[in-house]
Amino acid sequence: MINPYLLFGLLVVGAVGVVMALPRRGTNPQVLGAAVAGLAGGLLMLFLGLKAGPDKIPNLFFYVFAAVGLGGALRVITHPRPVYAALYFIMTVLASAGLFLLLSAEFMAFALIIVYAGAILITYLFVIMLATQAPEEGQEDVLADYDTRANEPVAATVIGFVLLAALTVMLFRGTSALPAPAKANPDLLLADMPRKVDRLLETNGVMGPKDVIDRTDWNAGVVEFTTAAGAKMVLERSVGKGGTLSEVAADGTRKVVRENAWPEDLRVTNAELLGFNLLRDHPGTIEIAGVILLMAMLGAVVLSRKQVQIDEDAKKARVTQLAQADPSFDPGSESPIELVQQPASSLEEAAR
Amino acid sequence: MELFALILLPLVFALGVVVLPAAQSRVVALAGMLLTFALTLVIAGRFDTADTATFQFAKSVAWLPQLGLSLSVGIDSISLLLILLTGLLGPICILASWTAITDRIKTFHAWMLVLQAAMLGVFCSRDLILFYICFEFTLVPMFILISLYGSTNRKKASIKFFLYTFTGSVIALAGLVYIASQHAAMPGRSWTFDIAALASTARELPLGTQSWLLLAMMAGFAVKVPLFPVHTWLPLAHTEAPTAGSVVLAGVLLKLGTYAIYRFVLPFVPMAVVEYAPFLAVLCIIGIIYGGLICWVQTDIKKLVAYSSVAHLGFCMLGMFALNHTGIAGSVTYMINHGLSTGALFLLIGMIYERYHTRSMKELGGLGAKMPVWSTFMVFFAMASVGLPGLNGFVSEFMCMMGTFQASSAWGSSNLWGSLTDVRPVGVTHGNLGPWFAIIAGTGVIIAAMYLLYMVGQIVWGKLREPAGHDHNHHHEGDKHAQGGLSTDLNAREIITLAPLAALCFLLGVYPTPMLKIIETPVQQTAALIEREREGLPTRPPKATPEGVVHSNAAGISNNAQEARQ
Amino acid sequence: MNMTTLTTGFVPTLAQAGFPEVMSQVTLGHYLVVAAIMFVLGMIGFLTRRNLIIMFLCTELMFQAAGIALIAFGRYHLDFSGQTFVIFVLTVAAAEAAMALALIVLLYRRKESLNAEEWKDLQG
Amino acid sequence: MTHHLTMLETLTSLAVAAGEGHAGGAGAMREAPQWVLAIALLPFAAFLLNGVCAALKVRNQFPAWLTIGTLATSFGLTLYLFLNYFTGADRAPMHVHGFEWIHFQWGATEAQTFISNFAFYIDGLTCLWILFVTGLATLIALYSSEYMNHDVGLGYCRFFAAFSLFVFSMLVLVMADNLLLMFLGWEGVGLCSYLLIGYFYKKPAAVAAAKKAFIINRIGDLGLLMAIFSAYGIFGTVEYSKIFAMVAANADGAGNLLSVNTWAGIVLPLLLTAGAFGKSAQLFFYVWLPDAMEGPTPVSALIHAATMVTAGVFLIARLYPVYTIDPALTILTLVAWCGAITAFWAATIEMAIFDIKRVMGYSTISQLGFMFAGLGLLSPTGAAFHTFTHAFFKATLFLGVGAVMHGFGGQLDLRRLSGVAWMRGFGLVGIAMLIGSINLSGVPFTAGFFSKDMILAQGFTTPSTMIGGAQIVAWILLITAGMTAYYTFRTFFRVYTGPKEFNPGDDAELLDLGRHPKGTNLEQWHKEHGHGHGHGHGHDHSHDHGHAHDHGAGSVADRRLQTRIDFDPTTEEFDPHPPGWAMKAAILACMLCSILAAGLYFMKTAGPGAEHGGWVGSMIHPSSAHFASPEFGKTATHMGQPHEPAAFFGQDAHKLMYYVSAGVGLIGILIAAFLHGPKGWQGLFIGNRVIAEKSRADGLINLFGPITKVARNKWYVDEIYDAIIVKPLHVLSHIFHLIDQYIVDGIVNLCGAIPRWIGKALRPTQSGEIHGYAIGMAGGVAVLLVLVFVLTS
Repeated sequence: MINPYLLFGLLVVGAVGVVMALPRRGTNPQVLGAAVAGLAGGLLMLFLGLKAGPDKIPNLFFYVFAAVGLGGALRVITHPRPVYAALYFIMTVLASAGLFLLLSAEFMAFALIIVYAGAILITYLFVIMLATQAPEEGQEDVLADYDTRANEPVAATVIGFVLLAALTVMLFRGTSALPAPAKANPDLLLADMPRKVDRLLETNGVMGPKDVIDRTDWNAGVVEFTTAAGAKMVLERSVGKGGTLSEVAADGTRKVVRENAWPEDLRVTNAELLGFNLLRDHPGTIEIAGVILLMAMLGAVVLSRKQVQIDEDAKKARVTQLAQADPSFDPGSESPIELVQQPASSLEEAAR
Repeated sequence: MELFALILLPLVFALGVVVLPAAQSRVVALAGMLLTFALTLVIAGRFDTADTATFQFAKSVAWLPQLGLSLSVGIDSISLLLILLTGLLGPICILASWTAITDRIKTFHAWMLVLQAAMLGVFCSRDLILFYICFEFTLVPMFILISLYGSTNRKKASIKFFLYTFTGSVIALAGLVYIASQHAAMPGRSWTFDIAALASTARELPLGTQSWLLLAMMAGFAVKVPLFPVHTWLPLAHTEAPTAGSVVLAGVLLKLGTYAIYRFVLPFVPMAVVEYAPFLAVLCIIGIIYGGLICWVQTDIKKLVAYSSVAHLGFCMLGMFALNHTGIAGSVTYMINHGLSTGALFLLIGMIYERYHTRSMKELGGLGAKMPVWSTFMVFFAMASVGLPGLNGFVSEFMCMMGTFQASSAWGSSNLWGSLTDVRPVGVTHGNLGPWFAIIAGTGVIIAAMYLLYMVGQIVWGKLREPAGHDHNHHHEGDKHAQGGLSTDLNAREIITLAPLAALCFLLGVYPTPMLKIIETPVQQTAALIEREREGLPTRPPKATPEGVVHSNAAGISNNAQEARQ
Repeated sequence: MNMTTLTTGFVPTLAQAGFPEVMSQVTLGHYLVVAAIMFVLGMIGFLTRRNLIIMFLCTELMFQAAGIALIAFGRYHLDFSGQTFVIFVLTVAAAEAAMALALIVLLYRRKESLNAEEWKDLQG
Repeated sequence: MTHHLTMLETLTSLAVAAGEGHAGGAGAMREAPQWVLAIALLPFAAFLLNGVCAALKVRNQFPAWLTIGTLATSFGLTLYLFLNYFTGADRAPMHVHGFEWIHFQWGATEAQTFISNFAFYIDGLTCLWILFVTGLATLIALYSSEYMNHDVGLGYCRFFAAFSLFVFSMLVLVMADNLLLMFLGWEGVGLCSYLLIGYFYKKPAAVAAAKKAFIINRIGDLGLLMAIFSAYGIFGTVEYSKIFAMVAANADGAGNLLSVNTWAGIVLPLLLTAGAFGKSAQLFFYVWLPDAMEGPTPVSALIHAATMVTAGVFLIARLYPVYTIDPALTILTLVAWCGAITAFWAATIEMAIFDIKRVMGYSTISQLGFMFAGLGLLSPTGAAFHTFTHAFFKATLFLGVGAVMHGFGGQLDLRRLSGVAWMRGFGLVGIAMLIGSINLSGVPFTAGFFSKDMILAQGFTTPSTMIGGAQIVAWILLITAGMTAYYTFRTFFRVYTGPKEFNPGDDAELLDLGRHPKGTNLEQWHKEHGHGHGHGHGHDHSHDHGHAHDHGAGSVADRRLQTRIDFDPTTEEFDPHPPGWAMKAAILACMLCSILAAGLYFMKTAGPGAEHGGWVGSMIHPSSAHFASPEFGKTATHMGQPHEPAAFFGQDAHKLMYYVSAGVGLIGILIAAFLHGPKGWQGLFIGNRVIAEKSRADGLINLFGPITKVARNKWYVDEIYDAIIVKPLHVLSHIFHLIDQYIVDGIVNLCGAIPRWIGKALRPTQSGEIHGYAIGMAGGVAVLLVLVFVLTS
């Protein structure tokens, strides 16, 4: 879509920015790197938008969410402190949820926020806290060595951006070759939801509680029903704005009873479509997902119950540490058993 | 059905060994082996000797019909002989390990039974894949027998044995499957692994293809035999294997290779065999002389006998590649005879090893005075191995060499038979070998005498030498306990293990005619088949593309065309 | 609530309740670029960071990217299987989080460190 | 069988139609009664029963009597066979069928069969052989029953089992009706020879000698085996009767002319000759026979003098028709020359050595040379006659020597013994030795004289056009005859006559004569065998009853050793141990036979051929040995025909040869008497020896200098073989072993090692650092994608 040389140039700049942003000892131009990377990303988006033209340019919110999401992602991978990384990740998740909304995936958007931001990330935070040494009183909070140094930043970034270059070029090429989607009528699905139809028609006063639906044609948007009194009624969406409700005489002539009678809700929502897709079209998926979750739960229980023998090295380190802290500490008196930590029952709950 | 029963019976008993307590393993395994042997005898008894070339007791159960796989069994007289040999050696092996195997008894006996089943399966199968599965499956039990029950260097030996033979057979499988694919590609034919069907397909292939197939198959089977340059796993495996393992290895497992060559190489790629017979024969002869001379400088008895197998199997293969009836029949009888005599030699060595825990001829010698019964058997089997007329080894060795001697097309020409002889002498066949091959191979007979008498001279004759710490004055009391109550000379159990072999060695030496008669028809057919191909050979290159292949190509093109239209 | 505005103009509206309209290939490309960048960032993070927890966060990041791409494609094709797949991904991510975090806690108890390089002995 | 017979008949009729001058061999066959099989099978039964005895640990002389009885029955049957079937006018070969041994059909046509039955073909030649084989075997079994007494309960059963097996094999060898069955007997006698030479298996020398005998025999056997293959290739059969018929018809199985076929005319007999020379210790194959003297003396007498070693002679005589295929008689010429050279060669060695048993051994080689020369000089009758007489007189000599060994504690050095014949109980031995010696020397009117004379005379009468240099061969033989007389009587005069003197203890001097086996360490040899065993016959002498040196403890062997070590000839008294009745009876019988054999020369029987060669001639004439092919028959009028008296110094060679050979023999004896004879009449009044050790010959030894030493060491042939064949082969074997370990197996290991090296090279990538793996994976994906990108754009 955009000139490949421009694209590659931007990617190189972005890569330089990411390398700079990654944590390292000594002079740490993280901010500058982030700025460079952000600049590259922004320019890329700009060029993309410009190239797209006014009729195909995405919603404005797309840019907002993309910027927030990618910025958060960059921070996740560059922030030396795990807690902050996790919090930035929540930001990314929220931004993704926004993108999902833009993509008409409301259910997924909220599910993402609830499951990811609500449950998984909280578990992460718990674990981060469990697995981080609390700073001693009066001591400076010292970052662990492994958090302050990135591992092979240049190689990883180069590989990543080569991959990115290949991906973007290919997706530009691929998207333009995609076949145009065939739009189906989602309302056909209403045939599978007779009770929803009944309910909606009744609550909107189109049908009485004793009325019986005779025939529906969701393709054409026609509902025929017989009232308790025995009159034949026809509800047609296709005729007039908002649909008309007519009474059909015995000779076939119709008399409009009510304009604008088609209930606003008498259509299929995205969530319903998703539900049908999930449960009717892919029932195996949900089974497999269930099994996976069950196994994960069992696994987490088993793992966290495991008695762990602390390494000899770690034990020594712990003993010397304790001895330094407490001069009365006798290495012989303390049973090594105590060094073995009890299973963390909180983990299991967190896993659920 | 009998043959399926034959294959399953040892497996059932193997299961029994696994389930029952270890104390009963030996008895159960022995019972299983004896029953299997009895069943082989029953089958032999019901075998129609008037029709030895047909595969009798044939039974085929569809397995994966889509791929043309079937559990297809059937035996001709050659399979029958080898089945009998396998059946006989089974109980002997169990008896031979009666006191030698003391720990992990269950494992040992269960695997012995599984091995028995696999070996019987090889000889019974008429389906290529069933054959191959059984052929390869013999490796697993053998690997376990060597690596768990072998002597000091067992790990290396077992791994080498396994990898070496396995690598070879995978190449052979590739060749065989290629034939099957060629078969499937022919018009009107579908995938099948029926050996007879594949044989006729393979024979239609051009010489060049056949040569490659020969190479592939020999890569697998020659390693198993083992032929000269690919023999080095054998001495190692033999030396390290437990007695029963050595016996089975020498007695039956090596025969899998020769049997496969008889079953596959000769009828599948006759043109290529005819073409390369001299080359293969030279390898055999090198094996005979080279293996024999190496035997001569061994100090380890077991290694000596192991290398002697290289030399002996060289004779066996030489006869096979003579490609005439005499040679092939000699080769088939050699399989049986070598199994009996060399198996017995390994048993004898095992008995010594059990008593003295050494195999070195430097430490051990002059046992003639101390163990007269053992020594008698030793001399007897050594002589059978040397090929003394009147014992079994001679018949087959003689036939192999005579087949080689006969197999010379040059015999009708002036350079060999005198300038004026224009009609071929009566006693010769077509072939590319001839007297020189026989004479040079014949030096192997002398070398065999040299090394076997050297061995006998070292351990049977001479002054008594026993390993240090084996004080023979106090031997009787002191060692009773240490050696599980083994007597100085052989005990009744050991004599029982040896006696049937000795009796057969003698019987097959004195009266081999029934055995020769029973294998006559199938071997004649094989020889005639090769003869037909040989006659076709000179005119072969012009029609290098046989009709079948042409058809298949044409069919392939039309298929493509059809697809294109669709 | 006008569905056409979403794709035709630079209009600051969020999603709509009704069944979506057809999306252009160019718009799809935008989403995919974002997904690709996020994926690569996650990958770079996985490759460069030594902290086991951050490495796992990075894998989650890659999951996110995959999810965006899937949903975008589903949106383009007007097929909800994309979302179904994201549900599956979400499930796997949750399961993975449970297992992986339990393992991380175990590992941390052994070595008192979250450094992935401490565990190179696991190579076997 | 009917089928075979019809085929035979066809071939025979073919032969009759084509053949003129066809004397015998393929004439009409007689069917022999089935009991003839028992002649060979009885000894086999004895073998099995002896095996049972061994298994039952029989501790008495039962095995011996069992063997003697069986062999005597066998001899009786043979005699019956001879009297009933080979005394009349019909001397056609007999045939008896046992069972099918090796049978197979190797081609589609009926003719493409291989048939080798356990069946016997008995003609005069066979009959002659089985007569002396069974007869001598019975006598020697009787002798052994006493001789081997010291091993009762130990190796007694083993000895007689092997002995019986030997007789069986020998009978199969001579009676077989086809080449392959003959080969069974051929190898069988080799095996028994191996077992019996190595009878004293604790003695390294015996074991080595046994091994050597077997292996050298095997070299010849290979030739024989190849000959069988060739014969089958040419004739399409291995059965004698068919082969003879085809040779008679001068056509091979396919109808090709035989006489122009070089393979049939030259190669086949050459291969046969190789087999014959191996078994009969001719030419360069002879080395095993002297060493074979390590066996017990009865074995030497039976196997290594009378029977087994004559198998080669038998082979050539049996297949004489094959030798006559070639009109030029190339191979027979070769046989004649080789025989003569061997005879002379062995005689030179004999004159130098001091070991009386080995003198006999070499003399056997020498006499076998005479027999081969006889065959080569176209006198199979002479060869057969000499074989026959030699069997008896050499057996007599050996048994005599055995009695001496038995009596004098294994003493064999002729410088340590003197006047044995005058000692108490040894009188018969002395007479027997005298009879044997005059036979061997060819003193007129002895059997040996006539048989040797037959060969010599034939040598001078055979035209050089047929056998190239026949006269030179005859001259060599004549000289050898003189030498034979000398060395025979040298032994006789030294050992049996003169002052009574004996020295049972050996010193180590003999060891220097090269008597220790090849390949053993001399030091160790001394240690193991002590003084008393130094000469290598320690076990033979040593049964201890009647000796005062029984220490009563340990095994017999130990006792023996004690005896020898403790015995000091200067201070202790030694009782010579005279032979008992059984040994005496056997010696007496052999002696009588060798005297009576002379009469056979004059015996005229009904059959043809008796005019030349007497009884033996009448046996040989109708047999295959006297066969003449049509081509050959035209020129060889002397075979069975009254021939032109050939000139020998202008006289009839046959008549003159009586005198010449008698003269040469007598001169030899006189020289022996002069050099070695004792003073007085015992030394024919020309000797002057007074003690055992010194004689006039000592001076002669100095005169000849190194030649005697070299001759005494058998011309170092063993050493030469060792240096040019055994050692290099051994080195080669070691090299092969190294090649196998390091090159052949090395390549295999290399193939196994390459993946390992690659793995080692790649190992750092598997550091266990997850980042490494992840980078690798991501990089791989990136590279793949770029590749796809590049390839698709």
